[in-house]
Amino acid sequence: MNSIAAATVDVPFTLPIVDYNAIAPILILLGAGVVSVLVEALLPRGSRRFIQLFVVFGALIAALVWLCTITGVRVVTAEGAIAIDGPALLMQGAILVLALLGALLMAERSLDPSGDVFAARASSLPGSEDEKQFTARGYLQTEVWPLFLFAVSGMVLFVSANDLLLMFVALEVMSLPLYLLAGMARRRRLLSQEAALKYFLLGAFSSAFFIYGVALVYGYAASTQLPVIASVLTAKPGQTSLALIGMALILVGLLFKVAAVPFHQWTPDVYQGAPTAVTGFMAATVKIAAFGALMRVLYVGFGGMRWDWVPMMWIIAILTMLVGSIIAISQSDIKRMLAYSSIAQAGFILVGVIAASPAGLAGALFYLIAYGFTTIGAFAVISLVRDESGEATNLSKWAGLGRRSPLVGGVFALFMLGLAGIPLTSGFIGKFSVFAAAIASGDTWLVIVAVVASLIAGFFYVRVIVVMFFTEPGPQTTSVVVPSAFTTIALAAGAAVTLVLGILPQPVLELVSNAGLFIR
Amino acid sequence: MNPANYIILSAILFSLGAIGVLVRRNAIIVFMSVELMLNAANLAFVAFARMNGNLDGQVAAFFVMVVAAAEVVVGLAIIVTIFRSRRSASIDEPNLLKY
Amino acid sequence: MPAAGVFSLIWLLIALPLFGAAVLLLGGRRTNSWGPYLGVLTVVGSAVLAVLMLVAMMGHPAEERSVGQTLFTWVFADGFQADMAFQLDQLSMVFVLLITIVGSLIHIYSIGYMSHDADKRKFFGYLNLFVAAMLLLVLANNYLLLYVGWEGVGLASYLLIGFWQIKPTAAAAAKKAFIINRVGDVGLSLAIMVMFVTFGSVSFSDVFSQAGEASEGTLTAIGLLLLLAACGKSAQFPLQAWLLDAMEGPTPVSALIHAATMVTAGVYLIVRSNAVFDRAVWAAGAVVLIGLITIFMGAIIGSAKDDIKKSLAGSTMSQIGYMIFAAGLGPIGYVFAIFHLLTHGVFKAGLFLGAGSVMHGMKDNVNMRRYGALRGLMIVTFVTFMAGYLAIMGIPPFAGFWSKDEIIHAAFERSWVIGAAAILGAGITGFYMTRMIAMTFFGKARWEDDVHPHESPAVMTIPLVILAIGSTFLGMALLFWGNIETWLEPVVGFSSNPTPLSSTTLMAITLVVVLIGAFIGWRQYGSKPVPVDAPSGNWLTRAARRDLYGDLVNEVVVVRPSFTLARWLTWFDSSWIDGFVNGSAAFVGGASGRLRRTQSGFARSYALSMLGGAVLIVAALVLVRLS
Amino acid sequence: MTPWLTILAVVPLIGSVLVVLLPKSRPTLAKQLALAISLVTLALTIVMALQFNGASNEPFQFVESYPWIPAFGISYSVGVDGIGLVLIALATTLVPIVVIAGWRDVDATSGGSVKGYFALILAMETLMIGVFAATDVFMFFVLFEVILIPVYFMIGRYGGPQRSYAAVKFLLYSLLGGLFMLASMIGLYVVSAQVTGQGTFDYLSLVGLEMDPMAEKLLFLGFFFAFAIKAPLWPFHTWLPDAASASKPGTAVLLIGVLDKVGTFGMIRYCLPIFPAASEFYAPVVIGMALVGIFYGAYVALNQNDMKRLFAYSSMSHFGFIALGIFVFTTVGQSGSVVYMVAHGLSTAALFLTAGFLMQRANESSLISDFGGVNKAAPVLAGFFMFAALSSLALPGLVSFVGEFMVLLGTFQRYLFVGGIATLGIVITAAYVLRLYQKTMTGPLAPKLVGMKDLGGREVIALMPIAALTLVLGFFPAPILNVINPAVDRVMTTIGATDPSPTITSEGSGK
Amino acid sequence: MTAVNLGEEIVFWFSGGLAVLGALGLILSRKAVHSALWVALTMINLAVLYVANSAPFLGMVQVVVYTGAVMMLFLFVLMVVGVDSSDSLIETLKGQRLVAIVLAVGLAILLVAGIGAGLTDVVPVGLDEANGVDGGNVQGIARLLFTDYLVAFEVTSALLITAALGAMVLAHRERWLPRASQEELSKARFIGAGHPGNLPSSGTYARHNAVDTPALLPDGSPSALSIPGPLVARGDVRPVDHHEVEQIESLGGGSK
Repeated sequence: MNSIAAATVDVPFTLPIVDYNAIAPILILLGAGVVSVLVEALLPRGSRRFIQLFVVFGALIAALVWLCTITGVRVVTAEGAIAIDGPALLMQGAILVLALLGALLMAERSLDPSGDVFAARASSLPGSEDEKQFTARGYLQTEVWPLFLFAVSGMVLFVSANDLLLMFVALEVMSLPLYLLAGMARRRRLLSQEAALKYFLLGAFSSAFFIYGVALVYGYAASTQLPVIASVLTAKPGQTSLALIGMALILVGLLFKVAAVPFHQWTPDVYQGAPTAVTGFMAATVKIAAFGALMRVLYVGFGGMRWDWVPMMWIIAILTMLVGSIIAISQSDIKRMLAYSSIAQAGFILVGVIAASPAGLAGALFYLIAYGFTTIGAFAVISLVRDESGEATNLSKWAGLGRRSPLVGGVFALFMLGLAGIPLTSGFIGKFSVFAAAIASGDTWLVIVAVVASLIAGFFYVRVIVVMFFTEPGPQTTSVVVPSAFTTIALAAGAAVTLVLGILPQPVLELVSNAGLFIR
Repeated sequence: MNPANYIILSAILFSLGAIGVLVRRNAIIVFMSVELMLNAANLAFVAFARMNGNLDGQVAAFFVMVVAAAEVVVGLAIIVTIFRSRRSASIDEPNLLKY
Repeated sequence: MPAAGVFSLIWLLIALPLFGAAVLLLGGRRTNSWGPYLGVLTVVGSAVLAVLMLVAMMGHPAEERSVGQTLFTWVFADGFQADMAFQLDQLSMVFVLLITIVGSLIHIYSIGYMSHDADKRKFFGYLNLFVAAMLLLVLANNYLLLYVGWEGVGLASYLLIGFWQIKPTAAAAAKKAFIINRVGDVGLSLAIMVMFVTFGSVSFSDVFSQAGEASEGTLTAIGLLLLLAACGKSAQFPLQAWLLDAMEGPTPVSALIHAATMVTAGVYLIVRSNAVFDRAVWAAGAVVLIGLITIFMGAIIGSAKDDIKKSLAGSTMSQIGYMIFAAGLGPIGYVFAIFHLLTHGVFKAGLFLGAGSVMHGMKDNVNMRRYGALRGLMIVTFVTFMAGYLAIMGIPPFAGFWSKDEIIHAAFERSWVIGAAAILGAGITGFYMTRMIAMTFFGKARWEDDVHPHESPAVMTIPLVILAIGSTFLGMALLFWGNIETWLEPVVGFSSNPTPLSSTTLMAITLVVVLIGAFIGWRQYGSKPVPVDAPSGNWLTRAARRDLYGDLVNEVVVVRPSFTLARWLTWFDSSWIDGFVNGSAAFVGGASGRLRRTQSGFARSYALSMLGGAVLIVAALVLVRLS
Repeated sequence: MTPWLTILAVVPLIGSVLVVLLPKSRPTLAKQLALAISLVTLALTIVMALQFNGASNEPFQFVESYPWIPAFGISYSVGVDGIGLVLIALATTLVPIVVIAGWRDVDATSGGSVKGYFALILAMETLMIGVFAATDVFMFFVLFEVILIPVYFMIGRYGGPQRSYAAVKFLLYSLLGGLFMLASMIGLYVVSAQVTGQGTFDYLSLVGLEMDPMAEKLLFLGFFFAFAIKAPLWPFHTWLPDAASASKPGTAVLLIGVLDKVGTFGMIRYCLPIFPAASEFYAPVVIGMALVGIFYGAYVALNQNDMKRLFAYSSMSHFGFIALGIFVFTTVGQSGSVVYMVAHGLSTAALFLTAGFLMQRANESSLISDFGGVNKAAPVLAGFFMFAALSSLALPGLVSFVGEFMVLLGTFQRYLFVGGIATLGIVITAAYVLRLYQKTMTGPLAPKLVGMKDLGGREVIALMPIAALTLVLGFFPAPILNVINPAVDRVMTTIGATDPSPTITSEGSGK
Repeated sequence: MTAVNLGEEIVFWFSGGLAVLGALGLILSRKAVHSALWVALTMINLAVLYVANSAPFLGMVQVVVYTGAVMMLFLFVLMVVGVDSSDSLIETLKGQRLVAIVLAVGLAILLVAGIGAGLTDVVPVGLDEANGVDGGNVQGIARLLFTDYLVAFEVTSALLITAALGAMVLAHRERWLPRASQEELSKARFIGAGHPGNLPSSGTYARHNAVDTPALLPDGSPSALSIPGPLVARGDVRPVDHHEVEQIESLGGGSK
C-alpha cells in the first residue's frame, strides 16, 4: 500500500485518490465546523446562536442525507486511510442521528431560567461578579457549537479510519472538544471543571498508550494500515511479540474510550461533572465511535490473532460487567449511576465483540444503537428534573416523581427498563443479539456471567422506579420543568426508538446484519 | 550496537513518563510527563522508520507532534481554568467527584 | 340391575336434603322462619322415598336387589375413571333407612330443641348437608365417590360440633375432629390408590370381582388402610380422641352423627369391603383387635365420666367397637355388625335425645352429679330412656339383646378368648349404664338452685317415644320379620361355625355378667348418695376421666412435635433460605460499598489502575505467547 | 378464520389504554370501563372455548402465525391446546372478579391512581392471555418477562408497608430466573440452528429436536430454574410470602392465582416436551423438591401469624403438588396437575379476596392474632372464608380435590412411596387451614372488630362465581378434563412416557 | 546510513543518557520549573537522536515545535500559576508511589522483553533509499503527507482550530464593562464597601494553605474574605481548629 515507488527524483507527484463522495459526510461536518468558527469570529453576539443552530442542524442533516445516498458504498479510499463499509456507514449514521439528539439537548434554553446548559462565559471565575454579570446579561457561549461539530466529525472519522495513525488523529479530534465541553457547565462549575481536568489528563494518558502501541505495531508491520497489518500477521506468523504488545497498548487506548474496566474510572466523574446535555451526547456517541474503532482494530487488523486477544477480552468483559453493575448499586447520584451503568453496558457489548463473528458484530452494532438512544433519552429526562440549585440529580430528590409527573416518570421508567434489558424494549433485543452471538461462538460461560451481571444491574434500574413511583414524595422543591421543543423531540425520539426497537426490531436487525463485515 | 536500543530507550522513557504521571501532583508536571510519553512514541516511530526503511514512521511522528501541540493548548487551558477557580494546580485537590 | 321405576330416583334421595341444605345455607335470614320446616320436610321426603324403595326392593328376588344408577362420568383421564354413580343394594338400603328415618326423627326433635337458637336455620342446613353426604357415602358405587361422602359427613360433623363456635372449646373440638378424621382419610386415599394401581379401577364391582386375583399382601395393605380410615371415622383406637370432644355440639347432633350414623361409617366401609377382608386374614385380625381395644376403652371412659353426654359418647365408642369387632370376624360377623349398627343407631339416638331432653330441663347442665331424682319430673323422658337403657345392656327382649348376643355368639365361633372379652365388655356396659340411670333419675335431687326441671315439649318427646319403641322392638323385628341375615347375605355373605358353648348357655352367661355389672353400678350410685363433687377415685378412674390419656398422647407424639417442627422450619426459612437470598443481595451491596471506594476521586489513582490494567494485558499476552 | 386469541389479547390491551386516557377526576368511570372490558373478554373467551374441538388431532387450535423478527426465526405465533385454553379461561374469569372485588381497594386518598390500578390489571390480562397462548418460545419468554412489570407496579405502587422491598424482591427474583431462561433459550436457538441449519423459536419445531444430552440437561436447567422460581418451588419461594403480604388482595389473586401458573404451565409445555431426556434425568430432583415443598410449605404455614403469608406458604405447598403431578410422567398425574392449577387459582382467589374483605374491616391488618369471632359478627363473610378454606384443603366435592387426588394417584402409580408420603400432606393442610379458621372466625368477637359489617352485595357478587365454579367443577369436572386430557396425552406421547399398567388386568377393569 | 557505526553509538549513549536523565529530572524535581527545564533537555536530546536516525526534518521540528513552542508554553503557564508553587514530594495516596514504580518498571521490563524478542537480529533497512526517492527527507515526508496521509493532515487542522478555540473559551477573560482606568479603580476600591488591599492569604496561624482553609485574623477568627465564593456557597470550607490555634498561640508566648 505504500505509494512510495522506486523511482527517480523526477517522479511526478501523483494526486492521491480520494473518493469524495464516500467521505462527503465527514467533509460536510468538518466544513460546517469551520463555518461555525467563522460565525463566531465574524458575526455579532446576538445573532450567533440562531446562525450556529442553523449551521449545526443543517450540517448534521445534510451529512445524514448524504449518508443515505451512499448506503451501498463499500470502498477503501484516501490511499487506504479510510474504509467506508457497511458497519462504518451504519455507525456514522447512528452517530449523526444521536448527535442530532445531543444537539437538541445542548440547544435547550428554557430549562434553566438564566440560559442554556453552558456557562455564560466558561472563562469567568465560578461565583465571581464576572459570572453574575455575564449571566445577567444573557451571554451564551456559542463557541460550543464549532466544538460540537468537530467532535462529531472526529467520531464519524474514527469509525471509518482504516489507518491507525488517522485513527489516532480522529481520536484526538473527537476527544479534545469533548474535554472542553465537559468543563463548561452553567451550574456546579467546580464539578464541571474537575470533570474536564480528569477527563483530559486521563484521556491524554490513554492516548499516549494508544500511540505507543501504534508505534510498536508500525515497527512490526512497517505500516499503520489495518489491512496491511493483517496481511503481515499472516505472512510472518512468528516474531509477533511487537505486534502483540502494540495491540495491547492500542487496546488500552480504545478500552479507555469504551469505559471498560480497569480503564473506566474516569467515566463516573466525567459523566457526573459534565453538563447533562453533553453527558448524554457523549455517552451515546463516544460509545459507538469507540466500539466501532475497537471492532475494526480487532477484526480487521488483528483478526488473525483472535486466540490471543479473546481470553484477555473475556476477563475484561467480565470485570466490566460485574464492576459496573456492582458499584452502580450503591450510587445515590443518578448521573453517576448511569455512568456506572454505561460501564456495565460496555461489558455487555464486549460480549458481542468477543464473539468475533458476523452475528457478534451485528449484535454489538444493534446494542450500540439501542443503548445510544436509550441513554440519551435518560439524560434528557435528568435535565428536566430540577430544583432551585439546578438539576436535582440526587436520587432522594426524585422520590414520588412518577406520581407527580406520570408522563416523565413513565418515560424514564421505560429507559430504565430498556437499560435493564426487559423485553419489549430495545435493550432486550440488544442483549439477546449479543448473547445469541456469544453462545453461538461457544462463549456460554461468558453469557452466564453476563446474565448474573444483568440481574445485578437490574437492581439499580429498578430502584429508580421504586424511588419514582413507590416512594412518598417528600416536602421538597424538585419539579419537572416543561422543556421546549428541543428536548421534547430528543426525549420523544429516545423513547420511541427504545420502544420500537424492542417491539419491531426487524428492520434494524436487517440493517445491522446487511451491513456485513468490515472490509479489508 | 543493535538498533533495537533506540526502541528500548523509548520504552524506558515511556515508562518514566508513566511514573511521572502517577507520582507527581502538579497538573502541569503530570501533563509534561504525558508529553514525555508521546515523545517516547515518536522516538520509536523514528527508529522504526529507519529499520523498516520507509518514511511513514517519520510522518507519524510528525502527526504526533501536531496532535501533542494541540493537546497542550487545550490541556493548559483547562489547567489554567482550574487554577483560577481553585488557586491550585494540584490534581489531587479537585476531588469533589468520587465514589 | 339398571335403575327403573322408583329406583330411577336414587339421586333424589341425596338431592332432597342437599336441596334443603342449599336453600337454608344460601338463603340467609329470609329463610329463618320456614327454613327449619323445609329441612325437616326434605329429610322426611327422603325417608318416604327410601321406604318406597325398600318396598320395591323387597318385590325383587334376592339376587336382583342391587340397583345401579350412573349419572355421568365424574373424574377421568387415560386409564382412570370414576363415575358419578350410585349403587343401591341391600346393605345400602338398610343404611339409607337408618339415616333417613333416624334423621327425620332427629330433625323433628331439633325443632323443639333448637327453638331458641338464633342460628337454627343454619343448624338445619348443616343437618341436611350431613344427611345428603351420609347418603352419598352409602350410595356411592365406587370408592372415590364414597370418599366424597366420607369427607362430606366429616365436614358436616365439623360444622355441627363447632355450631356454637363462639365457645372456643367447641371450635377446638370441631377442628380436632376434622384433623383426626383427615388422618383416617389418608388411609382411605391410599387404599383407593392401591386399588387403582392393583385393579385399574376404583369401583366396587371391579375391585370386588378381581379381589381374588390380587396378592394377599396387597389385600392386607388395602385392608389395613381401610381400617385406618374406619378408625378415624368411627373413633376407634388410636384415632378415638375426637369423639368425646365432639360432644360440644348440640345434642341432636351427638345423637344423629356421633351415635347413630356417621360414626358407623367405618363399619359400613369394612363390611362393604368384605371381599378384601375375607382374603386378608391379617387385616381382619387387626380389625378385631382394634375393635376389642376400643370396646374396653370406650366402656372404661364411659364409666368414669360425670358428663352425661361424654359418658354416652364413651358408650358409643364401645358399642362401635363391638361392630368393628364383629366386622373383623368375617362372614360370621358382617351381618351382625350391621344388625348391631342398626339397633344401636336407634337406641343410642334415643338415649342421646333423652339426655338432651334432660339437659333441656336442667338448663343445659350436663353434670350428672347435679342431677338426680328426675324420674318423677320427666316421665316421658325417663321411660324412653329406660327403654334405651335396657336395649343397650342387652336385656331381652330389647333390641340390643338380639344384636349383641349375636356378636358374642359369633365371637365364640371364632375363639372363646375374644368371646369372653366381648362378654366382659357387655358387663361393663351394664355398670356404666346403670350408673347413668342411677345418677340421673334416681337418688336425691342435687340440682343447682336456679334449675327447675320440667318435661320437654311434645315435638321433642314424640321422637323419643318413637325411638323407644324402636329400641324395644327393632331387634326382634329385624331378626324375625326382616330376616336380616338372608337380606344381607347376597352382599356380605354369611356363614356360621359351631361354638364351644350352646347359644342358650352363652346367652345366660352374658345376661348374668351384664346383671352383675348393673348391680355393681347400682350399689355404687343407686343405693348410696352421690357426692356433688367427684371423689378423686382410683388410678383407672382418673385415667378414664382424662380419656385414658388419648389427648396427652396425641399432644406429645403429634401436636407438639409438629409445632416444634413448624417453628423450626419457619426459622430455617427466614434465616437460611431467605437469609441466603437477602444475604447474597447484602453481599453484592457490601461489595458495591467496598468497590466504590476504589473510585477515590484522585485522577492519579485512576491512572494507576489504567497502568495496572495495561501491564496486566501486556503481561497476559506476552506471557501466554512466550510460554 | 377468526383470530380469536389475538382479539382476546387485544381487547384488554385497548381497554387498558382507554382507562389510562380517562381523566383523573372520573375514577368510577375507570372502574366501570375496566369491568366492562374484562366482562367482554370473558364473554369472548367463552365464545372461543365453545368452538374448541376437544377431539381434534391438531396440537394447537385457533392458530395464528406471522413473522415477527425473521432475523432470529421469531414469529408471532399463538394457539392453544386444552391446557392453554383452561388457563386462559381461568385468567379471564378471575380478572372481572378481581375488578369487582377491588372496586374500593384503591382510592385517590390512599395515594394511588385509581385508573392506573385498573389499567394495570387489564394490561396484565393481555399478557396472561398471551403467555398461555404463545406457541413461539421467544414470544412466550417476552411475555413471561414483560408481565413482571405490571405486577411490579401493582405490588410496589398499591401494596402494603413492605411493598417496595417485596416488589423489588419479586422482580429481581423473577428476573434471575428469566435471565437464565434467556440464556437457555438462546442456547436452544443455537442448537436448532446447528441441527436444522435455520435457527427457530417455533415451539413445534423445537419439540423433538435432537440434541447433545449434556446440552439438553443444561438447557433444561435454565428453563426449569425460571419456572421453579415462578411457580415457586422450594427452595426458590421466599419472594412469594413477601410479595403476597405486600400486595393488594386483587394483585395477589392475579399473581398467585394465575401468573404463578405460568411456572407450572411452562414445565408441562416447555420443559417436558422440548427436553424429554433431561426431564427424565432431573425428575427425581424435581420430585424431591416438590415433596419437600409440600410439607415445608404446610408446616411453615402452620406457624404463620400473617394470613397472607400463610396463604403464600400454603400456595407453595400446593405448587409442590402440581409440580409433583407433572414430573411423575403419568397421564393421571399430569391431568391432575392441570386441574389443580385451575383449582388452585380459584381457591387462591377465594382465600385472598375473602381475607381482603376481612382486612378492610380491620384497618388492613392481616395478623391472625388481630381477629377472632368474626363468624358472630359477619356470618356471610365467615361462610365464604370457610368455603375458601375447604377449597384450599381440597375437600372432596370441590375441584381442588379432583386435582389433588389425581396428582396423588398419578404419583402413587409411578412412585409408591412418594405418593404415600405426599398423601400425608393433606393432614397438615387441614391443620393449618382449620387453625386459621378457628383463630379468626370462632370464639368471642375480637374487641377491635366490634361493629364490623358483613359482606355487601358487591363483595358477594365477586365471591359467588368462584364458589360456584369450585363446586360445580368439583362435581362435574368434565368440561376441563375433556379438553385437558388430549393435550396431556400428547405431552405423554411426546416425551415417550407410558403409564404403569395395573397389576391385574382383565376385561372387567379399566374403563 | 543503514548500519550503526561507532559515531552513532557514541551519540546514542550520550544523548540517550541525557534524555533519560532529563526524564528522571522531570520526575524528581521539586519545583515545576525545574521539571520543565529537565524535559526540555530530554527533548533536545531526542532531536539529536532523530537526526541520528535519518530524520533531520523531524529533529528540527522537535527543536522548534517542542522545545521552542510547547515547552515555552508550559513555562509560560507555570509562571501564570505560580513559579514558586513547589510540589511537595510527600505522597498522599497510600501506596501510590510504590505501586506506580513497580508497575512502570514492570511495563518497561515487558516492553523491553517484547521488543528484545521481536527485534533480534534486525538489520535496519535504512532510509537512504526512501529519502532518496523524492530527493530528500523533507520531500519524502511532504510527498507522504499529501498523498497517503492527506486526510490525516487535513484533519489536524480541525485539531488546531479546536485548540485555539478551547484556549479562547477557557482562558480568554472577556469584559462586560469598558476597561476602568486606574483612577476609577483606586477610587472604587476605597469608596466601595470592598476590601481595599489584597484579600487575606492564609495567615500566621494557618496550618494549611489549601483553598478551602480560611485565613485567620489576628483574633484567631476566620476571615470570610479569604475563601472563594463557590466554596463558601457549597459549604466546603474547612473549619478552624481552635484548639490548634491556641496551641500555636501558647507556643508563641501566649501574649495576646
